[in-house]
Amino acid sequence: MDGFGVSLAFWVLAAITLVAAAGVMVSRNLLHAVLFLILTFVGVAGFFVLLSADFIAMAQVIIYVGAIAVLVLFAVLLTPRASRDNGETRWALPGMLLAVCLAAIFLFVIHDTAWKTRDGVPQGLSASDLGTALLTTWVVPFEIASVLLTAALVGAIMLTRSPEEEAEDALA
Amino acid sequence: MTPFLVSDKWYDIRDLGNLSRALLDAADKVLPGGVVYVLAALIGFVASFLLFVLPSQLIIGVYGERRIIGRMQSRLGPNRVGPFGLLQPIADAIKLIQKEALTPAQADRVVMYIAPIIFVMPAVLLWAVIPFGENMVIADIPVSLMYFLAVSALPVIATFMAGWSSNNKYSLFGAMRIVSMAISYESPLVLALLGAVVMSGTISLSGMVAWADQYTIWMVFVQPLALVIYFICVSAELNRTPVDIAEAESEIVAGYLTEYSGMKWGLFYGMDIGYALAASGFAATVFLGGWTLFGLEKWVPGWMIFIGKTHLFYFLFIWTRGTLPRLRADQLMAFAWKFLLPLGVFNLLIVSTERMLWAEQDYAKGLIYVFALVNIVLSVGLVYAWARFNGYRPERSPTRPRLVKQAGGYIPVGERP
Amino acid sequence: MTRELTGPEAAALAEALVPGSVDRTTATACYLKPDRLVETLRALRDDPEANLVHLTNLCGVDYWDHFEVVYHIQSFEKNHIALYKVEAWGRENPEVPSVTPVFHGAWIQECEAYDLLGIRFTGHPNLYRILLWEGYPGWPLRKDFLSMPGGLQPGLGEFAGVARRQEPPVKVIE
Amino acid sequence: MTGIIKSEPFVINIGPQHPSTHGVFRIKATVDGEKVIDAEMVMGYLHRSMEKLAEERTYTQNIPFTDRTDYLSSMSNNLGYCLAVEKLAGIEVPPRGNAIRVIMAELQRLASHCMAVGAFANDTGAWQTPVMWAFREREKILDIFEVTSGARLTCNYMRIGGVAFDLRPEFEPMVRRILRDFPPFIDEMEGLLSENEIFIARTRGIGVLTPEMAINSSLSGPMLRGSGIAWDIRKADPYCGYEQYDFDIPIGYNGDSYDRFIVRLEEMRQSLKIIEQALDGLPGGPFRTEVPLALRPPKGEAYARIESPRGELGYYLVSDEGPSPYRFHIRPPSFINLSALKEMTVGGTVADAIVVLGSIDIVVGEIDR
Repeated sequence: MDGFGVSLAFWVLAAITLVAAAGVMVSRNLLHAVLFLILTFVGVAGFFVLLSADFIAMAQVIIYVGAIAVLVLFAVLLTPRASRDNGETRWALPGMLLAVCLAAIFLFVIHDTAWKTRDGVPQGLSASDLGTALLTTWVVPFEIASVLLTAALVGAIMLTRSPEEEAEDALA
Repeated sequence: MTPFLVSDKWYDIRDLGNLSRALLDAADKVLPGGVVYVLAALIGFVASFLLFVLPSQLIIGVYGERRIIGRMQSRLGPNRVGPFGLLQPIADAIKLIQKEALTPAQADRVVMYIAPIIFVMPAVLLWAVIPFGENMVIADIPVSLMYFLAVSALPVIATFMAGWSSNNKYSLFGAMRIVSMAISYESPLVLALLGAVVMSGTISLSGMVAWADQYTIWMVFVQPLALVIYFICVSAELNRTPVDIAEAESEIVAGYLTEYSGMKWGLFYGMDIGYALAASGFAATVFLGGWTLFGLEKWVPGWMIFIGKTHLFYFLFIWTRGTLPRLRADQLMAFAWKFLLPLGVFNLLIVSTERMLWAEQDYAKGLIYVFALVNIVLSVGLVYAWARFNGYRPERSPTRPRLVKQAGGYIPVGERP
Repeated sequence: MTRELTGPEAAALAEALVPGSVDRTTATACYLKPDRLVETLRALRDDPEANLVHLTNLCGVDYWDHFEVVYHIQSFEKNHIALYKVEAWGRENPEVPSVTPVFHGAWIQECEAYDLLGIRFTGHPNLYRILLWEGYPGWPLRKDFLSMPGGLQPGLGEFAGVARRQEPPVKVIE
Repeated sequence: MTGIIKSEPFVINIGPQHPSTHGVFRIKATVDGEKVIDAEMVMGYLHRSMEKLAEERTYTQNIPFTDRTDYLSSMSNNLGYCLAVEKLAGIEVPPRGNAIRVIMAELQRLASHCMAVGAFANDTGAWQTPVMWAFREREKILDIFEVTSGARLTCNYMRIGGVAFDLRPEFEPMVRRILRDFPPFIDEMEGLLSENEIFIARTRGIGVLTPEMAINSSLSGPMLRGSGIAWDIRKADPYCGYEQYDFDIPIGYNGDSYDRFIVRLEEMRQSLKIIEQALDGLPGGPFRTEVPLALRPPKGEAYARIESPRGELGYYLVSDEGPSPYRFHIRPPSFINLSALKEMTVGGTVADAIVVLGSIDIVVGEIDR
């Protein structure tokens, strides 16, 4: 996975992702922000493909673009006056300052740490050994994560149960 | 994978992959460094699009669907334009192109313009991973099944964009419905395909085709329930008739497509059928054993067998569209969460136990047929038991009214008139 | 065959249930007093003997000096149909009590009568012009609505072409 | 969804131009999410004020008006009006005229119910297939009308005192072909829809009408019979010699949209029985008593009614001895059947409101007159 084509692809993808991320911040319309967010997810998936970790790239697209983005869209549907122009808020200036400080910290950290770079072509992570790793060495965190997710799912359903559904169940 | 084909010569039409490889090798000697990749992608795209997507999708799909549904409704269907009406899709396309594409005043112009593009792009991307023959596949990536699921998530977002941006109450209804349906039908779809993956052991489509050929059995016999769930979920994702609530003509005029006209609408309409064909191509590869037909593919070219199976599956979509009425939105959600999801989980349970047993017998060839029979019986039993557990009794109410001789007042149900 | 109750029979039924409700009777119809109308119809509906439960037809008629609202009410068990009428004098603001509390189906027919003839139904839950729009000038079905220039009156003379030219006759229809 | 999440209701127009309002008829539905909270009807787009026009024309000139009120069953409208005038003027109709009138009215019921059943299936989403089958059969009936009366939709075939022209020789074989082709079509339609799980899920228990509410809202026709009330004017108050024919009244069980659908299907079978009996015993002799063109009925009033495909179609005529009726009032079944629409749709979803409207089977020409 090296050569001219790959590095060209990397820079194009990097540009798209950064522009989309900026778009999420800058856009005045909530829906545009969400669409830019989806574009960033796809960009990140592109990076995984470049690292030839194709299972994770596909998982990224399915989970983030397929499920989480759709849920965010649902949330957008329910926020009143979602597509009004919410540009001129009093928090613009402090927000900008905070962003600059954070950017400075990140740049410093990135510059300062000594990244362990591996030479040669990064060998791909095939799905089968990912599966065996998940279910042999990392089985405990995997199970805990799934339990946590189901708890969250049940909690969400309990939260949004409307009064009449509760009344209905009380009767049954 | 045992070599199927007798000869690998470039003139062997049974597998056009050899032809393209010969072309690429010749070009590689001549052209500089990485350009061959671009050429390979180009050939792949042109070949797949021109040879398979365009004829099977536009001509057979649009024309075939309208003709077959016409015959179902005892009318002829398009037969005026060109011989037997074959040029009808092209006539439609030209008509739509020269039609004016309106954009409502308060509509979100940019998002409304991009929506059809986002809707069309995945339709062509889907064909990249589907194997038409031994090495006739553009991108034979090891995760092609997941690639298919990933790419089929994009049209949901495109339809939402179309629905939300056209600033019309009916479109908002359509957008709300498509989003809620996509979420509830995504999980049973993945579970159904997981059943197939567990049984065949790979998540690459060509791997599944090889498995089907190696054990000379189609996945549909081993996994009947998975195919049924897949069919229902895919017709939900694609808005096909028993589940086409996103653009339900009789309720919300045309759902998210209300404000679209001209070629923008044309793109949505054409690619709807494109997705249906891609989904049936995918089902043909996973469940009906792709381009292999128990050894017949040595004589008949593989990709012809594959197109036959795709249109066999596509006929199912046309058939349901021609006959079934439409379910209500909340009934659909309940059906997905309360019926399809648990069935998917049970199916997965059964399949993984069978896989364990099969592994102990180190994948004996005969055992798979036993599993097939067991699975068919189990599936029917499972569906019936879960429906009864869910409190569903088959409708025993009378389908004929009571007949009365004398005119009079109200006659309660029990009483004889 | 559906037995059509004659005027006196219908009046007898109404008088038996609500004394003093009948204004006068003719050969085919029975005129009720407007103020006792709702009470009488409710009694007729609930009485098992009369059993007039189904308000089939409700329409208004314009007789130049007064308006008439016609109620055809029938019974399914007894298979008979009765004809009751109520008069509303005066052309500017004819008032008739609404029977919607007794027969739910009356609301739509009363809206139509109000819309086309201008008969106001007091006690109607939601009286609005159902067929025409609110700003429509006048009431179309009234006899003097289409008063053409030169005093011509709508309606035919001897033959189709000849327009009738006469003053509005004061006629009392028996 | 109304629990934590605050979603404010908004008004949606199931508007005059809508694929399933069977014409220019509008429901202003206030909707919270998918649930309908309030439904208000807006009508009058097709109001031609026929009752005013009728006062300007002679009794015979009014017959073409009645074709245009319920344009899906023009024969029944003509029949209702002619019966009212005959009752007002005391005119006798010869037996052959009565028999032809019965055959024509029942053929018109078949054609109208084809339209109703097909459009109702289309409202539940069965994409045009039942409608196309129904129209294919309806064409055969319209051909018969064209042969006998000269027009397919607005036939203007009945006259005061009988029918306009006598039956032509090819009438009989065409009707025999109908009697042969229709039963398999009705069974086919029943096979496709009545036992269809999705159709049952969409129509069973939707738009339920209790018998008390049905009677109190002065409904008529399949709406009454769907709720189990055995009321059919052809049996209760026979006109045109209906008492000679043996047929049944189909009545439903719990008054929902499904019951009204199966009642209409059964009514089509009963109409076939009537047509067969009427055709076999078709008497000879004159088909019309001569009536002067400028008929002047005696002073008085008359209310006559028939069982049209949509319900009780009545004509209330007041005469002042003039050549034109003093008051001409039509009792429109579709218009009055809508009085219970609000109670039936509130509480369901938008999709249910469409199915309920389809089960009421309205014709906008008759609503707005």
